[in-house]
Amino acid sequence: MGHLIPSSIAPYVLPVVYAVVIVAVLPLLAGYIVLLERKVMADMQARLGPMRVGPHGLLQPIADAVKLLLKEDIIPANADKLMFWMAPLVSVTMALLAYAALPIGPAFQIADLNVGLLFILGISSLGIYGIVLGGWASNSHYSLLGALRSAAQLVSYETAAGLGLVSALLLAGSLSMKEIVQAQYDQGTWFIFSVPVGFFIYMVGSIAETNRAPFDLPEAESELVAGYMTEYSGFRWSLYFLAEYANMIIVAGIATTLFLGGWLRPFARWHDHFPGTSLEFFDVIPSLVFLAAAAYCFYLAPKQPVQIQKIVMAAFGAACLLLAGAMAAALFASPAVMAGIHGAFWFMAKVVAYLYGFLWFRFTFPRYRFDQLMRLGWRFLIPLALVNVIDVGIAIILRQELGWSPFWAMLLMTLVTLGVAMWLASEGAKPATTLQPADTEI
Amino acid sequence: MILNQILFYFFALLAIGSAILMVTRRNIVHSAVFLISTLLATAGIFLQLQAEFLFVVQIILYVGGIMVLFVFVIMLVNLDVALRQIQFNRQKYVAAVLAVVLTAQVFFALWVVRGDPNLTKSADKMPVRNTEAIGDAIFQHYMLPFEIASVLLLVAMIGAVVMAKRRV
Amino acid sequence: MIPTEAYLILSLALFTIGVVGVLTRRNVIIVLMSIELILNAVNINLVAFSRHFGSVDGQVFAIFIITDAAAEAAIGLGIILAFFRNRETVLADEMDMLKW
Amino acid sequence: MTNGPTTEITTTVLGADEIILNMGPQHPSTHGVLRVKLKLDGERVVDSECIIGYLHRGVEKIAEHRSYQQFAPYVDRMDYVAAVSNGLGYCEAVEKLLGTEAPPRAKVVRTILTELQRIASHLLWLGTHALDIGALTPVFYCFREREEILKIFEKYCGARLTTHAFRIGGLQYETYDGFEEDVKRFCNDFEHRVDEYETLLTENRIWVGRTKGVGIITAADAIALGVTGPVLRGSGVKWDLRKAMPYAAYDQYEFDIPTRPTGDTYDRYIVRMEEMRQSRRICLQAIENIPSGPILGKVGKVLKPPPGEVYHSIEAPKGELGYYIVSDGTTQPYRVRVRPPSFINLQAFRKMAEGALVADVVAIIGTIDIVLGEVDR
Repeated sequence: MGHLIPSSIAPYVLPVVYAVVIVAVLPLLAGYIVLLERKVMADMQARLGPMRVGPHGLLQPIADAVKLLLKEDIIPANADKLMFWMAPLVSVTMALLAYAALPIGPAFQIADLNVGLLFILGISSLGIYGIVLGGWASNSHYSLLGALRSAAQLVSYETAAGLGLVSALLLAGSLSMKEIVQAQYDQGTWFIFSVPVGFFIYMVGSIAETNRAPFDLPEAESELVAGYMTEYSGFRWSLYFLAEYANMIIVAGIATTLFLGGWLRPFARWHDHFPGTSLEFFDVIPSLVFLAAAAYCFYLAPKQPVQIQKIVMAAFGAACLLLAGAMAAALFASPAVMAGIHGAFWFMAKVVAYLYGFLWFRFTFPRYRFDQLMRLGWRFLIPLALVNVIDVGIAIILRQELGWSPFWAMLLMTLVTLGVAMWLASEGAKPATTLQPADTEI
Repeated sequence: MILNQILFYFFALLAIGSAILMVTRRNIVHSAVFLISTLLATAGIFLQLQAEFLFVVQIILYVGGIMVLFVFVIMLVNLDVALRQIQFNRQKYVAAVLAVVLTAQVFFALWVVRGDPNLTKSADKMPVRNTEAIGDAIFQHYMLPFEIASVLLLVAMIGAVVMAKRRV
Repeated sequence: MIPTEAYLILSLALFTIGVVGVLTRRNVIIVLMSIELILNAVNINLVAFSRHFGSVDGQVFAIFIITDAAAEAAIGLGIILAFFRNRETVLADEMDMLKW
Repeated sequence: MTNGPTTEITTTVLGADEIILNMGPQHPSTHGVLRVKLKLDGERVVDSECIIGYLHRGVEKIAEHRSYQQFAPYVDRMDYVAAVSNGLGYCEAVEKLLGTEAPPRAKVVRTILTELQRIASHLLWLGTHALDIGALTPVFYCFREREEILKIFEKYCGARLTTHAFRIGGLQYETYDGFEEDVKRFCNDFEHRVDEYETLLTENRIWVGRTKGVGIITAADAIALGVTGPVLRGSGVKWDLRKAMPYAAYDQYEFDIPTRPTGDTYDRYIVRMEEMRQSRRICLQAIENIPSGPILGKVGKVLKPPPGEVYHSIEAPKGELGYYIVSDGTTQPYRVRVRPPSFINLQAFRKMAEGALVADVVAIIGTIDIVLGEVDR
């Protein structure tokens, strides 16, 4: 391929292809995450969920997309037209832009910046302008209040989440996403096991940042109708929706990269620690997963009531079979290709697992009140994150200067952090009983 | 490097255009949006100058932090009547004179040093790992200013809290 | 390679626009935003010279200036909020009392 | 949500003055067409006013132009989520006016159905209340069990919601075959189901944080405002008409009256959860021995009560439901006055909402458990 393309633009070809793929695939992916959410929700709530469009609702995302595109596009009479038009675009652009530095597998990354993590954090924090400006431009008090709440919440929890990430960064010693994953490979453990408290803080912070339940106050239906999206409809609304789900994937991607070992296979260095034994069957798992999915699809296909649904179900089965084949074929390809494809699989699997946690929280917990949310952020998470950073620093010193084994150093300091967490929680429980809400301004 | 030049002129024009719009818009929210656009363009300039860390700092701190604060306050104090008030005072001649003087001063400075080979050529020995270099500089040579800056921030934080609190 | 002069002229343009904004606008928030613009122009200079001399000192100072800008914005906006709460205005020339 | 809530903000958001915020009558969490006008200081409620009447249908006036039997279906439409209880109150009031009583078998069946209805009503309350506070899942669990109860109603009298299950003087229908088994099966399952809701909510930190200390009303205030039902019992007053002035067959069964001391939203939640358990207990006792015999006492086809007046009240799921009927000796009542529990309980809203946050208002509306059909009549 190299000689077909002038050398001056050759380095840009692959990133552009990746960018196009991401922009094209992401809306579909977001649609299927919505379907997953509805199916998981239905399962947790003792019902079936979408069943009508396609077998088991498998084509529901497409129907939803078509519906949203065809809906009437309403702009309120007194809205600020330009801002109203621009705000969802800002949201979705920033959400998509952040994918530029997110590595989905060792080979699949648009740009490996040496400040990659900061870039993702910075860009995705810009999405807030879409929310604030949209809420303001709608010229509705519910929208504006929702937008302001969103801004306050995002700014508060960004701090906590960022400090949660710092603890992993201390271990990794780099801001480049690739080097962070490499560091986890070299140290032989995912950082979730080294700094579990940091992971917990980031998880809570990321749920709050993406405005998901139990922190979904900006969209609190029972109080603010739909928050900043109240006046939006049709395509613009779907852009906000897309941005929200794209951001969820981003935060899941960050957590996966920093804490869950990125694209690394579970027990990636088993053979180093226990020479002679082998866990190579982990390499077969991707194929087996898709094979199982395909088998399930083929098993369900004849049971569908309508001919077309049988065909669609079988088609989904065939697609899974194809993926299983690809995964199996990758085993016999060159090591680079194999690492790329299987890396992407493990990465996506971890992202989905993380997102499943999001959904689980959403359907289990009631919603926080605004002052409780702020108190949790400022009085619990941020102090805890600071203590955690210091403790991880001490653990590193113990390891490097005093020659402790990483396991004992981390264990000791994690226990210290947990002790602080207990103390903070018991302190936090005191004012809550006397009902003295913080002096909230909005 | 043609790409480099395109990037520079694109970001420079974006910055200047947005800055002019920011100063002239009646609607304060539009002003804020154009200032954000200027700051983002500046961030682009930083990137083009290979100051990656500063590029990210500019986005996270300036655009994602300070400007969010601005927008927040604007929305809290945004009165509908404000739009109908006169937005400009009568100092435009002072401003024009000052602008001309400033411009003249810089061009004079440039004219004085014209032909100096030092100005046109530029060092290419920038450290490759920008973030690490800045970290070294801050925590080794500029430790005291760094600490002072953190005290400044603490003071600012306390001041802002006291100021924004309700009347006691 | 872009000459350093180009950055200086860009910085000058932003600085001048900022000065004009500070002098001509009545709204204190826009005055504050113009000051941010001025600080930003300074940052461009610092970073340009940092590249010019091949050292990161200029960038470090730019970071300090951003810190300063954050402090200034927090205090300035705090004052504006306090003022607005008392006088219901954000116009500079209506701030004509020494005490309220 | 095109017909969305409207807001009037009289001053600026940040002004030192108070804001008037108008919630409803179209608002996702006012449980119908309640309109609440809130005077806010920041997010704190300074004062509030409930504006009702959007669902007024003149039920009491209609009664004056219907015969006693004809009016019976109308009472189902007041508290439409607890139609059976409404019917019981009305039938017993008219029976008292006539000086008759329902036969023992009818009384027991009435008790069972009313207690099932209490469970159904509390389930609906729990689901929607949890939904208001942001818990998405309990509502589906609650509706699953409520569905079982509604199925029993449907099998018994053909209707699910506005059942018109009872007749003046007893029952219209004999219980269907398998009624006992259905009720027993439901009661046996239900024990674990209540535990299931409790695992989701009772010790959930967020739930406790959202409900503890919110919407407090003291026992003295509650009594002064005439509040009844779980709201009163949540404030520590042990008052239940089923024990205090037994009606139907309640004097035959053993059950406890749950109370809680502080009178906040959490206590009312605990009281209602416990009441569901007690209702189940009553059902289980009643279903064990339903006396045989007639189901309809001797009342004529045309009811002409002697001139006079009567007040009869029962413990409906939401509180004391009273009927005051004046007869002038004709076939139609001279005046019917209903004392709906939610209408009276709603008066406690202002007291509860004082000093609360806007987000708490939603919880407080939910915890009073109002049905606008009953408030507005």
